[in-house]
Amino acid sequence: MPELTFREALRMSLREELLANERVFLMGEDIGAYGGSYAVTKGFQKEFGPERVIDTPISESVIVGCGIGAAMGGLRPMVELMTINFSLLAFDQIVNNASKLCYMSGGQIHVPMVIRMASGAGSQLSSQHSHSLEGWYAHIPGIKVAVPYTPYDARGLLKTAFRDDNPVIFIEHTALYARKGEVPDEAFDLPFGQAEVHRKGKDVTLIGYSGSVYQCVLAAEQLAQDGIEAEVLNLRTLRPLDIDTIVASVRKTHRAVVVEDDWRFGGFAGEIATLIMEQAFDELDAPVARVCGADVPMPYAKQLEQAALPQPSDIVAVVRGLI
Amino acid sequence: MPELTFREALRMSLREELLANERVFLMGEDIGAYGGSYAVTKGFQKEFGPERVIDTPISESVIVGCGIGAAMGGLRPMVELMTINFSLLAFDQIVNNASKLCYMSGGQIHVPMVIRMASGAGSQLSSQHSHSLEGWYAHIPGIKVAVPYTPYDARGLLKTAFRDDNPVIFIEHTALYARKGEVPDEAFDLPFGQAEVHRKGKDVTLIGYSGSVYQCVLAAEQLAQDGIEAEVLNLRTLRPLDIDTIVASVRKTHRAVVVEDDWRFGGFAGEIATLIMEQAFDELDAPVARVCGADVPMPYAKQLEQAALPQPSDIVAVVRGLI
Amino acid sequence: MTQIADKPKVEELSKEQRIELLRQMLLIRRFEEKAAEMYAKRKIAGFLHLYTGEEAVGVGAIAALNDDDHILTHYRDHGHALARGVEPGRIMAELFGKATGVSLGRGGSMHLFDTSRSFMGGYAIVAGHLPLACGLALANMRLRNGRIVLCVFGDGAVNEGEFHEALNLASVWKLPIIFLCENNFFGMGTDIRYVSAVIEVYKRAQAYAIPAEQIDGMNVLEMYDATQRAADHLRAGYGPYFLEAITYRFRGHSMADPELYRDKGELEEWRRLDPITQFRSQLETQGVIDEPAVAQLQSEIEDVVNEAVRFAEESPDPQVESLYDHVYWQGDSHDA
Amino acid sequence: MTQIADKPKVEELSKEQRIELLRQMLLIRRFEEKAAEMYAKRKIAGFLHLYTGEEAVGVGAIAALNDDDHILTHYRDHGHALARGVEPGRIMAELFGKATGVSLGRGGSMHLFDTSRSFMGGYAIVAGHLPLACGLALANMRLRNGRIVLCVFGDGAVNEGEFHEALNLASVWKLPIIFLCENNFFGMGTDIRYVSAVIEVYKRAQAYAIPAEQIDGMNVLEMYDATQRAADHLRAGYGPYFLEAITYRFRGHSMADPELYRDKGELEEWRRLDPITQFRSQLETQGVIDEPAVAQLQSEIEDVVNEAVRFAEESPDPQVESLYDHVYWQGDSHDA
Ligand SMILES: Cc1ncc(C[n+]2csc(CCOP(=O)(O)OP(=O)(O)O)c2C)c(N)n1
Ligand SMILES: Cc1ncc(C[n+]2csc(CCOP(=O)(O)OP(=O)(O)O)c2C)c(N)n1
Ligand SMILES: [Mg+2]
Ligand SMILES: [Mg+2]
Repeated sequence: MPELTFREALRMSLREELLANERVFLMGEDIGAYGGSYAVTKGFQKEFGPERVIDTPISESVIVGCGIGAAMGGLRPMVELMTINFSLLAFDQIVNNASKLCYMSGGQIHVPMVIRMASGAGSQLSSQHSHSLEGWYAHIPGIKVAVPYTPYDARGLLKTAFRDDNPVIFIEHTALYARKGEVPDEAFDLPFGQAEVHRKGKDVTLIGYSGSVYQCVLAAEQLAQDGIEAEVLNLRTLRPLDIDTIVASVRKTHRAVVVEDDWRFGGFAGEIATLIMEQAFDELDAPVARVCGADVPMPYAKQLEQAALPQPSDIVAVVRGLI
Repeated sequence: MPELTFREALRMSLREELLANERVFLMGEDIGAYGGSYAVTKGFQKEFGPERVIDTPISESVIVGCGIGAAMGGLRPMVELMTINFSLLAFDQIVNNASKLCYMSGGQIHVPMVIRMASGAGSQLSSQHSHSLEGWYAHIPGIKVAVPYTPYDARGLLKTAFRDDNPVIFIEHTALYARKGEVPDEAFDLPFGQAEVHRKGKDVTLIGYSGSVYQCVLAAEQLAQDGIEAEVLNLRTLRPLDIDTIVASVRKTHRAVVVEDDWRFGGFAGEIATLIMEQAFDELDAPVARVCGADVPMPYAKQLEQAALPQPSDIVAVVRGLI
Repeated sequence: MTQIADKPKVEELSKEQRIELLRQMLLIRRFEEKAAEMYAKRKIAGFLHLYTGEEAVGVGAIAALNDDDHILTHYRDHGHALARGVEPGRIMAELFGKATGVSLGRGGSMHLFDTSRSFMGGYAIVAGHLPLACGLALANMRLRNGRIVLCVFGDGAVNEGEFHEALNLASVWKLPIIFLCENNFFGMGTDIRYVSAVIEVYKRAQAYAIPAEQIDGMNVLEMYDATQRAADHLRAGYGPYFLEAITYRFRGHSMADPELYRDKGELEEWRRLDPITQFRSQLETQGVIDEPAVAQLQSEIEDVVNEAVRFAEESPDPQVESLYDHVYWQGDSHDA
Repeated sequence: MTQIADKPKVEELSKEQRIELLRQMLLIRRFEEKAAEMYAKRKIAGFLHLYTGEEAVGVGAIAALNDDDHILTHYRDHGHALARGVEPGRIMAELFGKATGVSLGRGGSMHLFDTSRSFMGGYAIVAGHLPLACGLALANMRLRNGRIVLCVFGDGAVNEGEFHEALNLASVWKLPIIFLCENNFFGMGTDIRYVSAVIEVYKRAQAYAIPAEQIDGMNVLEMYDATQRAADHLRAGYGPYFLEAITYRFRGHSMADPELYRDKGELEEWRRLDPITQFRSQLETQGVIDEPAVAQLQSEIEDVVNEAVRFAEESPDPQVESLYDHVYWQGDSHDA
């Protein structure tokens, strides 16, 4: 299989959708002339024209609301919100309209749209530009949340997002765009709600999604050196969440660590830990542990930012504590 | 002690603050001429004048942002957002400015403000008007979240909120406004981060906050009839959270149920459950259980709405399952 | 209900067509009086916002549109739904929270939907539906289906950020939307003069280079005429149009409103301009209709409303088992 | 740095005062060239947005204010901070992420704060600081301290809902705020013509009944003059004032910008209008300053900038133990 970057994998799937379905269009800030702040849509406006790849004003709320309305009207919009930080300005549209229209209309209306946004910290963008809030989106009934880790995930999950007839929040961790991985040329869908066992192991289950899977992988490699075989799960979607794969792994390892970039207190890691307790309490040899971001606004200084983010060494230390 | 309603208790504390500190002012939609959508500020504009009790345009983002700026400038604003549903439109101001200014300015700026909002469902207001999202606010570093249950809580926690030099989200469950309870005339502060053991018991710990404490109390009464003594905890604040009181109770009862109106999946109940597991794993005879709102946009029809909300009978059934 | 065909110019409206406008206003008035009655009897719960006094705005505007033009409105939506021809029985059933309601009892008064009539819903977040109107209009443009969008909101919505974002986008992209502001001078209990920098709402459209007019919202024919003018502008591809309808609500903001904020005198002034009495006497003096004919109309409407209540009463409650239905889409995909 | 005293009318600016304006522009230019150099050397990370080409806007505007007037600006904030007199060393240290930075290394380039100089910060959410300006102005009004607020933002911020909400509120409450829009025709890579319904930004202020003017942002004296006019208007209690400064950024949006969206020709056109060369030659022809004096000024600035870098270099990193400091306020309460 050819090697592609996460970015290239996204581009491949987006191009296919634009080519295959004329009702698909892209809109967002700087996705056209500028090429996308993370260059995901670079060249698309030239190729597909300004009616298919639309630059918008800096108006997050109407960008998302307009996407919802366009979906109601028969199109299939892909809205890019640049980053999850700015999505807070469109939060009302996502929570009160996108997620509720199907239900409150008694099933008359549906909102087939994909909302892409870059997420995560690590490049010293300071507090207003370093959020990892996908857990908030996962909390909303009526929404689905995809959190790809590999380029393969990116390609497959994005295709599935375009097949879905509900609003899908599609999270792209900025640290992943340049990472490479094998991706088949031919199109394929990756089902939502199916986690990947990214690395097999028997001693402990490390649960990550999006960027945090990488921290799990690095930790697993360190642990392997002391003969501890960690199983690494890549969740792929948070809503729906594949709790079965998680529980199956925990039944085998009897220990679990959830790793998340987001603030620890009140974060999504708590949901995963609780579900494991609810469904596999008697299988647990130790409480499910969490390695999460520090409960602080993200600082700019490198040392502080790194200290605020979950590190492989933190995971290793926690695992040692469990075993 | 005199009996007051939750609403009267709030009014008493608000009046005291307006009288005691001329830097205190109230602003929000319809808090003046209209008297407040839940009549909490009724008559205040007449008494204190339109400069102290200010009617605002329907512009949630600037209402909160203006409050933040006023706090930066040396005043002590109390912003009323009418309901938590509309606070989503001010979400960016709360997340990106109110909670971060102290940190990102290196401790130069502080934001002493109180943001009051009605919360909760139960009166058939349908999906856009029935949120219980205090868990989201509790997730934000730099913010504090008060969730009074009794009129006594309302009076004391609101005073403390006005003593605090950080942004405080003050949650008022609409089902509580008319409920009565004993409240001392003289002013007093209720410390943040100290839960109340609302009812003593030894067999199971029922954990609630704001409106859900009432469901716990009703369940405890039913359980008492079969000789099950439930301890009921009233958290009073979610951030800071009094985990010590929770754990102390669980060490005694060895069983816990967290009750929350909000959607179950990814809700704050998961944080509480996880903290209990992390800090009292060996004390647990059963997994911590959750009784929460159904994962659906709130429907209008009475039967559906009631089915979507945690009921005392649900709590009772879950407790029976634990024992 | 008889739909007004091929939208003649206002001066060419036939006798029947003008009587139909009166009928719609009478129906809305009576339907809501009954709804208020049912609310008092606790048959209806939640919020109930009546359109009483503002009937001419929705009736005149919607009559000037084609049946497949999209309508989006706010929570004060009974009048717009009835004017668009949504079945009174299914609306009343929705207010009763019954399974037969237009939104299957999930939406209630604030969230009436009937997509079969291109009635795209009532929304309860002030100004939250304006962005949706942009999207629907964009879809109509791309699909070249000739449909336009009527987006109705109040004077209070004008100060929300989404109003600004939506009008700017609509103008830049020349989206076929009629922005119809129902200016009744109050947002809940707040007087527009205390919260709006420019109280002549239509002037705000200048900031977006959107043509705008102020109309007498108590005059159904003026509403019809202006809306037709706006619709022609849109259909010619010139982009959005802004209408400010001056009107007044005769009842409280919702059933809960103590109405401490406005004096009864002002209310009485406006009652003299009741859009129904005005239009009725106009038709009478023009000899289009007479006393008995009106009585006849009213008794027909009485039957329709009573039938609506009966239908609602006798309809089944939603099944609790259906709680999780429609959180996610269960139907077919609309692309392909 | 010598502060311009008691703000004379522009035509009465002394020789020294005019030279000071030139000095500030030269300092900003040189400081940022150095910052770009340090960014290339990875001494500075994150986003770095340079003000190069726009110096006259901030320098002219801020010189017309009193030292205790509040300033709020966007992430492109080095120029405003330097013009307000924030220490170059502590700014550079902030860019380096050092413990001695103005924001203790927590904010970085986009979040410079120096409350001791009423510099209330750089903000990175477009238009997110406009509501804060309303609050600061409200506080100043209530405390009757005579201070006004300068709120700086770009042309891209104009389409955000918060722009609308803030201008409406400021107008209704007559808040003493100068809204200064730095119109450089681009929001990142997006040309204002494609996203703004009305591209003469100052005209948008009409919708809020706020007096507004468009100024040549490449002319420091015009900026000074207009800002003084605006400040007088505010201090007289007439409420907010809106200034649109026409300017251009000579560099990319940030260091990461490939600049695919604008042609070099346009850029060259604007470079001819470089605010520094313009003002410098003006002062030279007026005989206010000559070649050697400028050289002298530049070498002094070179020293200041090098000293700033040295200070930043030699300053300690923030202690990791301090990670949780300042999440909540640790100082005294400001009421009582
Ligand atoms: C975003 C938001 N803020 C506040 C409210 C509460 N609210 C409901 S209706 C209303 C007044 C709206 O007034 P207007 O737009 O003039 O419509 P009218 O009721 O007069 O028809 C308010 C403040 C809301 N529903 N949504
Ligand atoms: C709410 C929000 N949306 C998007 C962005 C990303 N962004 C950063 S700067 C910028 C362009 C702003 O342009 P303008 O206001 O004209 O300021 P300029 O950079 O030209 O000085 C954008 C879109 C952001 N920071 N905040
Ligand atoms: Mg109104
Ligand atoms: Mg710009």
